[in-house]
Amino acid sequence: MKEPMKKISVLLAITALWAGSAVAEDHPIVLGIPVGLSGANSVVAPSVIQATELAVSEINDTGGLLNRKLVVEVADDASGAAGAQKAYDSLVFQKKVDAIIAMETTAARNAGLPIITRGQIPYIYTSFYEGASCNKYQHIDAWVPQQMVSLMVDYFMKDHGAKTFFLVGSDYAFGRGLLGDTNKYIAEKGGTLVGEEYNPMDATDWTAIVSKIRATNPDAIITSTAAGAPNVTFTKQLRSAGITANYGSYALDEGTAKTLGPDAEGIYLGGTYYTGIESEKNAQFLKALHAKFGEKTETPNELSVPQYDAVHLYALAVKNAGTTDTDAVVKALSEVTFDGPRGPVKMSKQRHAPLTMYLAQVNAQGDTKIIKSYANVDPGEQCPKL
Amino acid sequence: MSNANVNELGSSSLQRPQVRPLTRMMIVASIALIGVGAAPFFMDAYSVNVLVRSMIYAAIALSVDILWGYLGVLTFGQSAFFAVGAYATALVFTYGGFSAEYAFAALLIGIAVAVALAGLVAFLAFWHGASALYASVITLVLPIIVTQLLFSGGTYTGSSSGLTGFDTIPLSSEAWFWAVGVWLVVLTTVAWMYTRSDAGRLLTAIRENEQRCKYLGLNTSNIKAVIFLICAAIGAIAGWMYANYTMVVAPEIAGFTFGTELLIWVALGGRGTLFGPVIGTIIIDYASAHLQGDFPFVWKLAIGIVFVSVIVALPRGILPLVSNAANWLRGRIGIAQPQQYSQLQLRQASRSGRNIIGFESRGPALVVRGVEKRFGSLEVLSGIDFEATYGEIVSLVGPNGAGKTTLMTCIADGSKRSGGRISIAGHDIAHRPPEECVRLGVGRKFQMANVFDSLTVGECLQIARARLDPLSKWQKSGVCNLPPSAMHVVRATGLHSDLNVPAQVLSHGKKQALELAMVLALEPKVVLLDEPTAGLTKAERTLIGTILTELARTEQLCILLVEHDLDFVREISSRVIVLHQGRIVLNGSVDEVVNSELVKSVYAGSGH
Amino acid sequence: MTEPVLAVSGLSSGYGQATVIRNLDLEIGRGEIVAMVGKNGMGKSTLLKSIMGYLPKFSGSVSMAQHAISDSRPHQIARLGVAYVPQEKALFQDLTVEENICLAMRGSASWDETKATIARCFPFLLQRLQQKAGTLSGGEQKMLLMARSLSVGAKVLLIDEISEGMQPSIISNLVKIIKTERDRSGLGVLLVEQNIPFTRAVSDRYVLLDKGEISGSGNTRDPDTHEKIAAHISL
Amino acid sequence: MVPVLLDLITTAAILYIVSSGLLLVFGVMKLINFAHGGLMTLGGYAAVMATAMGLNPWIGIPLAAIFGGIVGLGMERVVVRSLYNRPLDAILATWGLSIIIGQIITLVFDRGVHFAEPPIRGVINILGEPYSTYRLILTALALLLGLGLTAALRGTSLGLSTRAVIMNEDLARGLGINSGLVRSITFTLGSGLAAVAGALITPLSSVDPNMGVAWLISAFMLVLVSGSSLFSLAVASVVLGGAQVVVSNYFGSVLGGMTIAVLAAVILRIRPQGFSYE
Repeated sequence: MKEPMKKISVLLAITALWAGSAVAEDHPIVLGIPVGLSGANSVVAPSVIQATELAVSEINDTGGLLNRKLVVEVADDASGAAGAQKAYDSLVFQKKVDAIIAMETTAARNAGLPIITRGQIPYIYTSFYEGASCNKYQHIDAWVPQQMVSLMVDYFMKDHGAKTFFLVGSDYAFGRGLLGDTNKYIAEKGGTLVGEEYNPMDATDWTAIVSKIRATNPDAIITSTAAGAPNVTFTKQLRSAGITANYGSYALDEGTAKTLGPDAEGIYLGGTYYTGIESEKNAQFLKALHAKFGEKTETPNELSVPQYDAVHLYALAVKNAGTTDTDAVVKALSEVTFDGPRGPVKMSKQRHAPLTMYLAQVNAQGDTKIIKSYANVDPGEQCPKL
Repeated sequence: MSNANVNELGSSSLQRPQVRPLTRMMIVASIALIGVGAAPFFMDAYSVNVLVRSMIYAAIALSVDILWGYLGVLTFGQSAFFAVGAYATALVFTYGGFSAEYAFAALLIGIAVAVALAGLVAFLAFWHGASALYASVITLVLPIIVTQLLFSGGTYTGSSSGLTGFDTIPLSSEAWFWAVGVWLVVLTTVAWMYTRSDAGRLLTAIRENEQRCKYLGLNTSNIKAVIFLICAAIGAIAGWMYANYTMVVAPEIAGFTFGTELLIWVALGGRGTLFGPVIGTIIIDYASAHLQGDFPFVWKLAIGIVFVSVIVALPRGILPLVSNAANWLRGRIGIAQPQQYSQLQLRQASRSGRNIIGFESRGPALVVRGVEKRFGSLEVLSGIDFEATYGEIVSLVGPNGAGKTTLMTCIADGSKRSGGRISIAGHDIAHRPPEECVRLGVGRKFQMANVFDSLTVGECLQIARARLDPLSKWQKSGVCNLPPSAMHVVRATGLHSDLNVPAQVLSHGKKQALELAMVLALEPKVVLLDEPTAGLTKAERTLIGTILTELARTEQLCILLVEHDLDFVREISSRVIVLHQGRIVLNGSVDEVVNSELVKSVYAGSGH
Repeated sequence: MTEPVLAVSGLSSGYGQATVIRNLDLEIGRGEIVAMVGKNGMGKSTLLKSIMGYLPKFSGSVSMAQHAISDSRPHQIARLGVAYVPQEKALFQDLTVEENICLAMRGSASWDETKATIARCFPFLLQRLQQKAGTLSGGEQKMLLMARSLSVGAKVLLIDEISEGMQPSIISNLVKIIKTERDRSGLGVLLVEQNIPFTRAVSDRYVLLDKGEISGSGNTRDPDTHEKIAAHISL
Repeated sequence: MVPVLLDLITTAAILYIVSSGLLLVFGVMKLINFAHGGLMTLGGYAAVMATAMGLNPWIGIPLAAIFGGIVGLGMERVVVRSLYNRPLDAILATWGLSIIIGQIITLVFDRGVHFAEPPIRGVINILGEPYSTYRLILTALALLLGLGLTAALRGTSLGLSTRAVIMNEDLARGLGINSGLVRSITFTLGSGLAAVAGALITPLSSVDPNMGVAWLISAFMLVLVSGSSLFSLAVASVVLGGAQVVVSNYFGSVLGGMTIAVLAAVILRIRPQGFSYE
């Protein structure tokens, strides 16, 4: 940035600050949170909202943003594309929010992005996804396949000597995208793929796929089934067939693993957040969460913690930019770093973030224990044009 | 004598029959258009956005209402056609880029694919003999398959994530609001005009009594299929608008759940009312956009409870309730309007050329050769052989279970007999369905008066004429042309003064007369009458008897009659056929039969 | 006549809006066998269906021994002791003989008593208890119908043209059985018939039905019975 | 081949268990109960509650029967009874009831997946192939259910009355059978069976508010092609369920997912009475 520009922006920032402080109480900064209060995502929605609220109250407790209060506007997206449209419409055009921070399904995100483009506000996407979603108003602080695939495959190959792999997914963009990358990576590393099967999203019967797994007897199974029912039905049917091969899941979360009971024992999970992360930041985060919500605390997870990070990242960006002006904030979002429960997060790599990745395993009690961590894993080329 | 007595038989109360409701509709449509034009200036951007989508949904709900409310086809699959239209658009724009030509092409492709798919569904669902439940089952399978196809399209269809990020017709929300709003108003108006038109009443007739329609020579399967295709096209157009407006398509719009939601909206608004589903959909969708976020589960629970209550207690939906309340209120303040039924005039038409029975129609009118009918191992008819000529009244008599009605059915529906041959006016009926047998010259009156209860007498007659005088598709013609024979029945039984009352309020005798007039309106050569005097008073019997003998004499009709009232048989028959246990035991003159010991034993049960 | 077990007064009934039975009065006394004679389509079956509660009663009333049954439903009427034998589809063809009989037994009825009745009237059925009713011959099916009706301890029997298609020998057997059972239990019977010999042999009294109205009646033992009935039902 | 054959048999057994309640209601009442899926979900939650209370997992099954029966009885009394003459409306109304059941479950529990302890785990060897014990138990249960229902219909007086109502309702009424009561009892029993099926599939399925709905269409299609006979339902389960397993195995799961619906539609087109011999 050239010097005059910098001066102008500083001036602008000061003006904004002044204007902001003048209307501090009656004109808060509004964050829009579209989330699936109904539908499939309503399972994680409470934890996402708690994480958001915790971050907001932390920011407000330290004086707010630009002397303005930060408030949250939640809208239900019914966990689907149609609902997301309504929710984004409502937030952007009716509630006139300053930014949107959301974990969404890919379909819902795709439905919402045109509205973001029309409304021209900063947008932070906080869910892991299949990668390469690029929009000039969008940042992403969650993992993409490039960060995950090698983690899981390398572990099975090196630590368990696995040579043959069987991939199982739900038939949707994330499932196919992630397993497609896995497929390629296994080939690169000299492993053998003995099967790659997809079941429709709403399918409950995995008999045929389980049968094929049994027939091919792979060293490792890697799944990218959809959250909720498909995850659970596949695992139950696989286990009831007595298959004990190494089983790694990209999509199973800590909470669901717990509801699976003994069927989940031994499953390897990959991700950026587990409650068992032993860091000071995570301990602080968990303490603050329990302090705020007490008995009603929802277990934080892979979707709620990036949401928490994103709110802080947005606050830092606004502070840095000195304004809520969209272009300035979007620019700043690529530059700020927040050191949160997952470790330091900076969305500096083509709007994506290098992240600390963890490999964990579910034990006999259904608890998830971290077995390996890899710092600063690069997201690779996601949006070379941005 | 064709138009001589137009006024004599017309209803005298109103001379300008159809203007008023039409004017009223035009006023309503104009107000709606003004409303659509003005609304965006008074609403926030969000409401405009939501309402565009609500109005698109309202258009498909309208098509569901036409199918379910009017035609009686409970469809779970309208969502599939919507998705076809939407995905056609999304795919064209995603892989071809946006241009005006492509937008137009996408619309055409969407409609073409939807119509082709609908054709396949109609072929499966509306075949001769398919039950209403089977048609519903097929429409239930449709969205399941379409959804699976979209899922299995992988990256090409975007699988579960759908497609997004394509450029579409660049219009502002307000412009879309106007475009969709105008379209919806026009569509509703056209649908309204159609359903009120003579042809539109036919849909109600099919819903109420498809069998009667078939026996009036109407190919109901084709009519249903055509309406289904049109509704599929409406769905595809709505889908095209949806994809253009929202710039995103996802498989959930194809699904069974969305298909069922459409039914819920239609049921709540009021099936068979057009306005109910349109208004209902807009209100419910708009309300859920506002309330669902605040009360996600309770809102859906409430919709479920209201839906069940409406289905159980108000099968006609909420709109009729509102309009009834309005009427009641008007009644209280003294400006009640009497219930409006269509006004209609009868005209006498001469028999169409090909149906005239003249000297060239020599030979027997009806030939039955070796006809058999078996239900499994049970033999109901066997070795039935007889002929009947023009101008003859032949009575079929015999104890219950002798097979009389079965024989009638075999003559009127070529697909029913198990063996033997039947020809009408020299044409073999082969395996033709009833509507084609009608074309050959068969007219059948059923045992229980079989008319369209919710239609007026005049409308029943118009529908009976539909095969020969195509019905107007956009208005009430107010005219029904009847051949002399049917006109004679109408006049003689006093039905002409009941033209504008619903058939269901007629006395039993008049219903029987109406059905007879409907059958005669087909200009048949062979008339099959199954107990035309059942449940009639003595005076009515005498009247029907006189009419039948006159018709046989003057029109040279061949009349085959099933009758239990043997006095009646004796009075009018030229010949009597006695059927017993599926066989003809006697075929002779009235005297021969009356004096036959065999017949006495059959009836008196002294064994044989 | 003793007190009526079944009384119909001013009854009008029919299908939908079609009135078939018009303002009909009829009483069946205890132990009385009444035959209702009329041609097809005169409303005989309609009357029985209406008494049984299958058809709506437009006006008038029906009572059983002072017990109003005008508004009762078929199963309630059956439980009060009316056994109805319809003309068609009167048996469950795919059920066994025993099952067909059991279905009609209510509450306190014991299988032993029922068996005794069957043994008395239709001994051949005892050998056929496990046979499907549909596999019986036509005459045997009629016997089964009677057995079913008689073994439930009914007070009133409504029988719709049971003689149709029956051989004379079976008919005379049937006459004997009906009369014996009537004498044993004081059963009231209303038969709908077209068969003159059967009517004359079994009934005490006959009623002529013409287009839903009673057009004549008489004591069956009157010498002109045959003539009157024959005149009524022939062409 | 052995595993595919076992899959085929056990899949048919599961489908039979899931459909039998629907068949019972359809056979007696000529009414399609679209709340069947919702009732199955209810049964699944009965198993969850049994686990939560620390009971033996088998207890969940009678618990489910009680839950389903009570809810079914209520539904029949309040809603279904007035729709006997409107079969298409009955489909819609029961679908509405299914929505209500699902939402109430969501409000009471939550939208998430719940844990129910499976009654049994592990595998046993069949012809040298390890195979899921539970699936084999389900097959035995399906056989027991089929035999039990048949015995109940044949051997009890209620069963006899029920069969009489199925065959000829008017005649049954004339013999003193309260067909209204028979319908109530049948609907209650059908609902109970739906819930039992829900509890039985918990070891293979995720327990969430939509759990049963996924099974509804398959069950519905099977019942349509079976008419009202328990035996033809068994045939239909084996043929269509078998086709599903084969198609999934050799042509992919997506095609397998629509096998039952498509085949059933085609069968009904060719032979409207389906597998029923009438």
